[in-house]
Amino acid sequence: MIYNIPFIAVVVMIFIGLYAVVFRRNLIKMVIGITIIECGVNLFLITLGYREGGVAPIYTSLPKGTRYPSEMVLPVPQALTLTSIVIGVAVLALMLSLVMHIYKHYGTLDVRKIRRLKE
Amino acid sequence: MSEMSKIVRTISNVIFPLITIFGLYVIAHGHLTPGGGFQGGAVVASGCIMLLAAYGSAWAFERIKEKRLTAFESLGAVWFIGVAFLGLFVGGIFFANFLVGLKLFDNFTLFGNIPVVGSTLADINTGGVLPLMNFAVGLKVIAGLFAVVLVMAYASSLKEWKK
Amino acid sequence: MNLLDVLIQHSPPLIVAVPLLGAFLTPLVGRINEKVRNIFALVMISITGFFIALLASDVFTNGPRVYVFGAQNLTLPVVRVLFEVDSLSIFMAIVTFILAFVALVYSWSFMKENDGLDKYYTLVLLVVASTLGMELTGDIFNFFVFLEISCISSCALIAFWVHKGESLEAAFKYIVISSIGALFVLFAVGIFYAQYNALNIATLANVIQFTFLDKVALVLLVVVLGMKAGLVPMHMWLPDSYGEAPPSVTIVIIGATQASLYGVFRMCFTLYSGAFQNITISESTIGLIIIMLALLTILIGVLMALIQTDFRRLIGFVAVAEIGYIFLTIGVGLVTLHDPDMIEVGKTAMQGGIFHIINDCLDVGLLFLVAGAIYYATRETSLNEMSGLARNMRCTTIFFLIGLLAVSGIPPMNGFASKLLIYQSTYQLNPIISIIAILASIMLLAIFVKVFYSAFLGPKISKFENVKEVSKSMLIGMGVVSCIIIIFGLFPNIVIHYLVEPAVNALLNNAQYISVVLGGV
Amino acid sequence: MTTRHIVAVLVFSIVAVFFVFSALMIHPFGDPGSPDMDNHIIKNTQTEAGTNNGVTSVVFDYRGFDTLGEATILFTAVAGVMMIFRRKKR
Repeated sequence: MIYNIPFIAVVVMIFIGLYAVVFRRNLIKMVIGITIIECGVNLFLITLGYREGGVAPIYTSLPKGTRYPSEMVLPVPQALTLTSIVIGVAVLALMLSLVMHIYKHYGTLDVRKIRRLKE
Repeated sequence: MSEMSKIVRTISNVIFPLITIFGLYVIAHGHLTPGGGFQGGAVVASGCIMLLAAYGSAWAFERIKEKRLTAFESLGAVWFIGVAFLGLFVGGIFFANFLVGLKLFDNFTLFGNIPVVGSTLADINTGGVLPLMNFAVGLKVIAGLFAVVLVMAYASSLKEWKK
Repeated sequence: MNLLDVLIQHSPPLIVAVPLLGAFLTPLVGRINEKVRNIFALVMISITGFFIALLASDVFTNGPRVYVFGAQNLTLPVVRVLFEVDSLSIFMAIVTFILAFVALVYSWSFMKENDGLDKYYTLVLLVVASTLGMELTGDIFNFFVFLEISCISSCALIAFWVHKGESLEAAFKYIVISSIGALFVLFAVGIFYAQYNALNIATLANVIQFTFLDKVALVLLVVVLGMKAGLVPMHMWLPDSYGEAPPSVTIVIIGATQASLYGVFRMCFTLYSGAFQNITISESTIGLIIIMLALLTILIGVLMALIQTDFRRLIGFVAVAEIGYIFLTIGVGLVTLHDPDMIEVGKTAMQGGIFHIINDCLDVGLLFLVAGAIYYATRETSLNEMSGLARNMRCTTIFFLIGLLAVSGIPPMNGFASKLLIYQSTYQLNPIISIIAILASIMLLAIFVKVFYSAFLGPKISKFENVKEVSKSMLIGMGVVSCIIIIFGLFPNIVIHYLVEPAVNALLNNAQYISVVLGGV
Repeated sequence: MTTRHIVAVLVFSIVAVFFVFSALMIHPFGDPGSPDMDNHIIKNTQTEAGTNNGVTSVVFDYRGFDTLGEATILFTAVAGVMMIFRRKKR
């Protein structure tokens, strides 16, 4: 149980992000919230792949006496995280450019003042 | 974004080549050391963005247009998918790593050496199509990230945005 | 091995790679000439359609087909990404192809006056490629990647008319909801990876055990994919984005939405099939919850459509209601399929649901195209302002009538055939469900008759004196969809026998899906 | 605090409890058991992909198609941003 603290940290990060998205009224803060959720999920993937005392799965100048595969961390979660990070950057770029345009149109970043599409 | 002070501009001039070289190293050694196309590309792109921040967006926009950058990005993407298609035509399957162990002429291999199993020293002539894909992705990331930031910076400095 | 075999063998990756290549090349081709670019996009989609047809002819006769990326042979454990194409996947691919083709033909003259069309065609091709990828993939992380591509490119397309504040708002809403949703899909993928150390759907389906973590993952997947498809209570983005996107794009985004629905089908009936095996009718909580939500979706969609004054938002809410019918069949399937007495009911429901996917796409798509045509001719979207359009736009009126009859399930059209199957199966489960469904359908008819009367009939207005019929490419686009609707309506038996039944059988034959990959291991 | 807020907080905490429980039920941190897929990759990366770097071999070889999707996402985002910031033709 005590060893699962990293996973608890993941959940905490996801919910901090969700809090920002649900309860904050500022568009930029919502974007920050989404980024925090994404960081939480990335952290989740990385922590899944950790093997105690493991080194990176790279054979170039491996420390002497390393047994593989039992002393290397798992490579797949790292690759998934890499993909997920790039996706996060792409989403962030698009969201920020939308926020810039919304600010140009409405002159405010407050969600309550922007909403035109109701019902 | 307007121009920053002379100190900032000079220092960014000095650091920019170092950042670029480091980023290109990360791209080129992606198949040997931690790193790869995305990471190295992000390093080089952030170097470019540093110049943009130091000199202001108008300066940068005079020298490079975002259209050229997007063309480079398209080129990177086509290169990447082209390598995948080459796998189909040469190796017989989509995304095949057809260069591993492939002897082109007498003994010349293009990234085709197979490393000795176990801990080895770095041999840059390994990895098959992986280095080619790293280059493609690196080109893509440099052009793409820089283009995004360039366009955003330029748009926010236009008069119509300031009310 | 002749050429045709080779082409069929390599068509799964090419179906995705060809539109991707087209998307990457469009900015470069667009520098030459506008006309060349439009033709280029159409050619790319047509090549994709050719490969889809080839693969369909093979899959419908010889069963599922696996394509491993980067290796000739499949090795165990499955480490590589692979595409697994069964009849359901290829059925969805056909739907996507029809929608994409119509959208590109329709865009030719509809989008002519806009600028930034290079990016427009790029993004349309990207939506199509990602939708096809979601439908063909056999790898759950790959599914997530394509889900993200489809959400980013759809979001950019929704914001295409950047000078309108509403479309920016709709796009922002869409990307917030769908990116959070996609992150939770990634979380579910992480849960699977943590437990079984596999990312392949067939491998996972073979070993899944329905532990607590699996239940959490199932809820996450169904909630997120339901949200992407427009299930109440997470439906609010759908009418906004359907209503504010350019109508030529809406029809492509409908395809992406249906791919999320396909995801729900795949997750519930393939991935979790082994886990659901021992659950009896009283215990299948998730099925009952889905039925409840589906009924709510139908009712809220119809009731909200009643009070709309904007034409395209109205159709958006109708689309929500139509999605409800498909979710209803998913719920009925989950409740009944593992009960030996009720299995026939479940099969009928699934047939209705899968047939309704294609009908929903075509009907709602046709209505959006008509709304787009009216917008093109009059620059008007509010129903209160329209009147007497039938005099000047005869063809459009006919297409609207066809769409109206089809969407409300009136006999000669295709909507009737699938809705009848849905009514039949739900009646056997519980008559109240089918009564609600029928009532909602009648209300849909009432709504559209009202729209037809106020917009197309009614007195002439001087403002619309000079309104002309829309140009040829738009008429061709609408005509193609109407033809398919009428053909499907006249010969539903043939469609069900040759397209729908294989898809349903492939979906329910879980063992085959697994054994094609794992080879009887 | 309106009723809407209270409902939101309630839903929020229920979902949070489920997430915390699932975090506790995942295998202990640092002990993924015997991961067949990853061990296969670590053993075969030098012979099959011909590279020393296990992560790169996953990114570009074993799961290369995902990376194509990822590159596509970046392309899509850039195309989208360019489209949103497009300027009118003169």
